[in-house]
Amino acid sequence: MSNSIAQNRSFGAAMWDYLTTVDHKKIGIMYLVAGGFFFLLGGLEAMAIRWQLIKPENDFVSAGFYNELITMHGTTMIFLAAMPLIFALMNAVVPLQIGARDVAFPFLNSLGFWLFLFGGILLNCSWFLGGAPDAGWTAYAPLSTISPGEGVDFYVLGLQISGAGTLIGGINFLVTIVNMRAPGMTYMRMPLFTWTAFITSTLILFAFPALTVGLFLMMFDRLFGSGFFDASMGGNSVIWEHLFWIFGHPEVYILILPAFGVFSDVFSTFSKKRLFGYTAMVFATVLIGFLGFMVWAHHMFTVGLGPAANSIFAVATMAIAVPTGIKIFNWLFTLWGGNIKINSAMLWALGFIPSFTLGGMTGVMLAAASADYQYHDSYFVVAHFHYVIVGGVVFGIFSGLHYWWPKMFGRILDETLGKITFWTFFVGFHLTFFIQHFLGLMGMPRRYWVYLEDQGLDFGNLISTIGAFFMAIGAIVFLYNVVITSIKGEKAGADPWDGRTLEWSIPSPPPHYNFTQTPLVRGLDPLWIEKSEGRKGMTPAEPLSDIHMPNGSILPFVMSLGLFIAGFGFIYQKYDLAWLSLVFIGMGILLGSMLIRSLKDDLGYHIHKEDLEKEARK
Amino acid sequence: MADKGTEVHEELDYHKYKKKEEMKRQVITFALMIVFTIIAFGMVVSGLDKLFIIPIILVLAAVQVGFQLYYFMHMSHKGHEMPALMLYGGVFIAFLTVLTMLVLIWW
Amino acid sequence: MKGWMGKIRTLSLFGFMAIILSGCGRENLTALVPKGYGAEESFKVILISIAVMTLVFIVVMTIYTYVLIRYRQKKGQENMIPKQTEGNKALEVVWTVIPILLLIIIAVPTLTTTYDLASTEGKEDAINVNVTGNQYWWHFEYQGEEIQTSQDMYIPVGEKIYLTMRSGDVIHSFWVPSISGKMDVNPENDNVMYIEAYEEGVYYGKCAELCGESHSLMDFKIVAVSQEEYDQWVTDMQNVDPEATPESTTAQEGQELFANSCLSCHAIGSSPVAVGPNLTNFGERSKIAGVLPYEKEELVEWILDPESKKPGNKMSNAPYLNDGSIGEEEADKIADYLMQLKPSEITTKSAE
Amino acid sequence: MSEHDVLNPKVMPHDPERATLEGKNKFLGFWFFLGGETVLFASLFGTYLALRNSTNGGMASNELFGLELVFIMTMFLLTSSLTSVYAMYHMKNNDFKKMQLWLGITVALGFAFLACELYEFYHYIHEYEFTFRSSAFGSAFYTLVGFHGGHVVFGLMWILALMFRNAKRGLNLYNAPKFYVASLYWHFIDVVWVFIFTVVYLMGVL
Ligand code: HEA
Ligand code: HEA
Ligand code: HEC
Ligand code: CUA
Ligand SMILES: [Cu+2]
Repeated sequence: MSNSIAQNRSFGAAMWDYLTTVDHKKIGIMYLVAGGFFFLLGGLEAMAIRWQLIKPENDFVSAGFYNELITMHGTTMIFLAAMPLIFALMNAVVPLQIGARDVAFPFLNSLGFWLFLFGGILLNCSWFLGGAPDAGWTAYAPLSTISPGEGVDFYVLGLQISGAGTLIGGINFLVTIVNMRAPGMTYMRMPLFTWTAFITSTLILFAFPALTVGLFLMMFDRLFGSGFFDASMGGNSVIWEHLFWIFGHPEVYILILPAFGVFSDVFSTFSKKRLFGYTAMVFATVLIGFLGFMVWAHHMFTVGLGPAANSIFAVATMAIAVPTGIKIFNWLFTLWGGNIKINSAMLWALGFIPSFTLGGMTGVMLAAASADYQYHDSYFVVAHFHYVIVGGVVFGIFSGLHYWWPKMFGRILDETLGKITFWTFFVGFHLTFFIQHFLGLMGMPRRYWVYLEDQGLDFGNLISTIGAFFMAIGAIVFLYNVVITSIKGEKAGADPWDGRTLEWSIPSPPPHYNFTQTPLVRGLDPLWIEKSEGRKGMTPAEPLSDIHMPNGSILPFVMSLGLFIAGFGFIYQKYDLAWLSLVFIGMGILLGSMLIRSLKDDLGYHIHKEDLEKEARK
Repeated sequence: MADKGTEVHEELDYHKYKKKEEMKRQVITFALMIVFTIIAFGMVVSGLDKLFIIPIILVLAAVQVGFQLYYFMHMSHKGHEMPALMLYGGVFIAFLTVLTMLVLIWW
Repeated sequence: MKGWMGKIRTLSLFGFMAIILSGCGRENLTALVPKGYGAEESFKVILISIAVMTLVFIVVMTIYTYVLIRYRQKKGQENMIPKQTEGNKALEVVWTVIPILLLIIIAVPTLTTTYDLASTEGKEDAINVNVTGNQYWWHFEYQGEEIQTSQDMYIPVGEKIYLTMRSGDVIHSFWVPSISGKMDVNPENDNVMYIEAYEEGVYYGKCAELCGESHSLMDFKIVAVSQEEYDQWVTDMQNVDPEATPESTTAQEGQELFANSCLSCHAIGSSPVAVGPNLTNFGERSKIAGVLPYEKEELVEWILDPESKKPGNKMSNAPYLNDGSIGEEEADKIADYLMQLKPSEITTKSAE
Repeated sequence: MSEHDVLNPKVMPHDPERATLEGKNKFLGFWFFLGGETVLFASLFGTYLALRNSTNGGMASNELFGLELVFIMTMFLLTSSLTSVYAMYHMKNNDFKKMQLWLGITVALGFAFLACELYEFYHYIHEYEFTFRSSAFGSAFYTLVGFHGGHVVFGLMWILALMFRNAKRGLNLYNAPKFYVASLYWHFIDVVWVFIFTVVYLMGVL
């Protein structure tokens, strides 16, 4: 388990190590790899979408396949790429930023990862088993409930499983941040990234249960003959829309808030200034989270809820512009008067400001209910959300990766390649999505497999497709950068950026117990404080003593596998009840593992003081 | 902790006493909950007007839940600030959800 | 590289603006050139919000560009430590209050138009049409007029027409960008909206809610004609003789074939929503099945293989497609029959 | 705190469930989980309320529900809440035997509740042919009440597993949080039931 054993190990041992690890840093890396893979997959789907739309009435893909593509693109990007990549950063960084040796629930942390991964794999199995889900990532009933085949069943079960993983991950971060902070790390001294992780986890806690219920109802409708969304049985499809968006809107803030946190840390580090208006930033984050729960019906302005509901939700939605604006201006004033160093991490952050502001502005335009009657379900909306998601979340992830790559892997990503990535992606991004605002207003609804000739939509779509390929080039350069860096990248010291927060006070990559001695935090930007007072690193809050560490376990993997198996059983029992045996086997594995977990004491182990001293001397 | 044995012991006695006190309150709470339940069922059986009964039984339910949370689940005790925050967060969203489903589904 | 991004941004913005202004899309489709009440009201709000947003964007970009030029690290100053400012109360207030005011500017017209567009005042006295969305075609029933049509909806110019909409299967959304914003068509609730066209014309309507494979092909038309022409149309449609014998013999044969193979799903003459569109005035359609050019060859191809034209459409289940009873020849005759179904003088041409 | 102290504490602190960091984490994490569960059940309640009149021509709630059984079930569950409070009381006093006893009673009451519920469902299905598939109302009813029932089943299994696992070795700082958290779960089940009997049954017969 300890580092010395880990050094010269075979491939099998390394695999086993990752399968059983409960170390948040390794889990972070696994999230990164898995999320990165799904990002490429989702990107590939996006490329197929754009290729189909390059000219009017194109027949690159069939209508049914196109619907599968958009559904899987949206679902994959949101649930299997963006969220896991954010979890990757949170896992890699949050415990370090609060001076913790580990997360609160290492076992559950690992379980969360495996559930996400197996859920994602289950969902993608649909490609090979008769067709992917095809009712849009929003899966509106009754289209989704009557969709033939098993595609939507895979959607329901895949998301259910990976959603459970996300919920578990969220609770883990909440408790970690509440309970595991180092001495002196008060709430109002936490780095903004940790704050946003905290609020995001809260949103996860309250938003995902609505999705869980929605997915259960849909599963019952599709697989067990209930009638929640079936008008002919007295059901009502609007219920699904509400449940989905009660989850779905907070979900978009779940995605963006950690990106905001990344930018806050990056801006202040590379301007060599403390974050301007820290308190206001925290307050704005909380407010966005809170308001985020009261606006979901802005996705439903055209559903027919009536003018009163539309008005209330329109105003509530617009209100979110205020705290977001507070953030934008505080970032600008963090830069103001700073000593701004522009490298790759900073480029992504700087590119974010105009891009996201544009996306937010179209967001406010969408919030005007009577104008949304025109925008809704048109390419204007597609443009809006790619501006905020790509220009906000994806830029944030790239920024965070460039920023924390040295901490995670001990090597610095190549700057030149980093800049090439940024510029191709940035230009491609605006080319692709800016014009879509106009396409939408010119009468192009979204989720259109083809648009007709002679409707004035050809040129815009062509531009859009060209832009998408620039993004692909950017993504490929980034991949190349990762490979090159891991082969012969520059080795990083503990603090390559002249950082301000605790993660930069320990070696890169950190030892598996993170902090040899828990640091004593004396204010905001603790490392900066120590450095500006002439000290090299943090003052420890405790004498060197034994460190308690959790044991690894294969159970999270096994439990997730169990659910994965049961998922197939649930889906195929609609054809033949014999498949129910898979449900029993899968659930048996799950419950059996849970039983083992609760019956077997798991008290962890200790790293002895002497070993720590030995390591320190090395 | 171990070397402070006697101190802990006294403290323990004090806490035992406090817990006894608390237990008494728990039983009273329980009795009240039973009474509330009986009132709720009784009112429904009595056949009074719907619009009169429904608010009352809902309030009774809410109070009962308060009892559960504050007495049985000790939410008033120290160290429950975060739990209370998160629970009320959940209650708030729960409220919005139920309200929505009541007024924004059929038209 | 200073401020490049800003420049590129503004440049591309203007570039795109130029392209767009040269044509805001097809004029009977685009929402940018409103030709009806709903579209106009929405467009007003769109313009107000664009104005406010442009202002916000300029402010943000100005500060941004200034900061990047002014405070970019200079050579030899790598280790300069700037002043660590905590924040600024006055500024905080400014950028909280001003956005609130700006939002109020957007919110007020938003709320008034939202209520206005939802109003049902005068609905009883107006023309009421029941709209049914089906995978992947539209049905229109003129209340109290005994007129039912599909695909093309005729309306008089300058009148509010109230639509009561419901879906026969999954959710659709009724959208005629240049006349009015959209409204969903749900299977369990009736949604009401009104449309009013200012000018005569054939306006393109689209289904805006994913409803299956041919969602992108679920087009319809709003044919706005003058009041007199509309009245004429109503009279003509009310006097249709569904059994009228066509003039040419091929068409007569076609009529017979049609009765055998097609009437199970299609109707001629006013009849409630069925499996397939009502074909009473098929001879006056602007498109076949909403999207195909109105040509005989297309129609024959459609009859012989609807699936290839509109994937997943319900006509692909037609029994005749499997029993081989309709070949090219028969289809040709049916086409002749269908294309002469012109009960009214008033056609899509009248709208131009 | 060393392993030895955790498993064989020399003195039980007065809040054994929160004496170790692991215990504190568990305690907090579980409360948070309950916050999420609140939203979960709210979504189910909301769905039920939206669909309770959608009987599709089948049985309606006031033709269906009887109050006697529900009253008895309520009493079982309320009482089990009190007995689990007793169990925690004895846990805090470090009296393992009594704790096990009261937990045992809790479990027994839980099973009684469950038996009634199963009988009720059986009754509806066989007497009235009112099933999950009868109507949207049927789907919503069985889903809401069934989810609660599922929680009861899980809670029972959980408490039983803890009781058996620790029967021999008694209370320590490692398992005290587990017992405590399980009892919280049990209370939460009761909280949900209070709303079920009020909203589903009492309002249903009105
Ligand atoms: C990361 C994701 C993300 C983020 C952050 C946002 C942010 C916002 N979104 Fe967006 N949205 C999505 C992701 C996101 N959205 C997605 C995925 C969809 C489509 C889902 C689907 O249908 O598939 C969607 C759809 C969507 C709709 C529904 C459109 C429709 O379907 O008809 C609406 C409507 O109100 C909306 C509004 C907003 C608003 C007001 C914000 C605000 O938070 C923006 C706030 C930011 C700013 C305003 C800019 C900065 C502020 C200033 C510089 C201050 C000054 C500003 C003013 C005075 C205005 N969004
Ligand atoms: C996190 C969210 C996210 C992200 C990052 C993206 C990224 C992109 N999306 Fe996104 N998109 C959604 C979320 C997202 N999307 C959602 C939710 C929908 C709605 C779905 C629905 O309607 O239900 C949608 C819908 C959507 C549409 C509308 C489809 C329609 O309505 O018909 C389009 C069309 O242009 C599009 C394009 C793109 C493009 C070009 C990118 C690009 O930014 C992608 C960039 C990435 C790459 C370019 C990677 C490329 C890599 C390679 C090519 C190498 C491949 C190699 C290997 C696999 C080894 N998306
Ligand atoms: C199984 C039912 C069914 C049968 C039988 C059927 N149709 Fe159709 N038809 C449809 C449906 C459904 C549509 C709408 C397709 C769409 O646009 O999605 C349609 C559309 C059409 C259209 C285009 C309508 C328009 O308004 O533009 C024509 C023309 C047509 N059918 C002709 C025929 C002919 C001719 C036959 C017999 C040879 C026939 N149909 C038999 C179901 C049927
Ligand atoms: Cu009908 Cu899309
Ligand atoms: Cu939203």
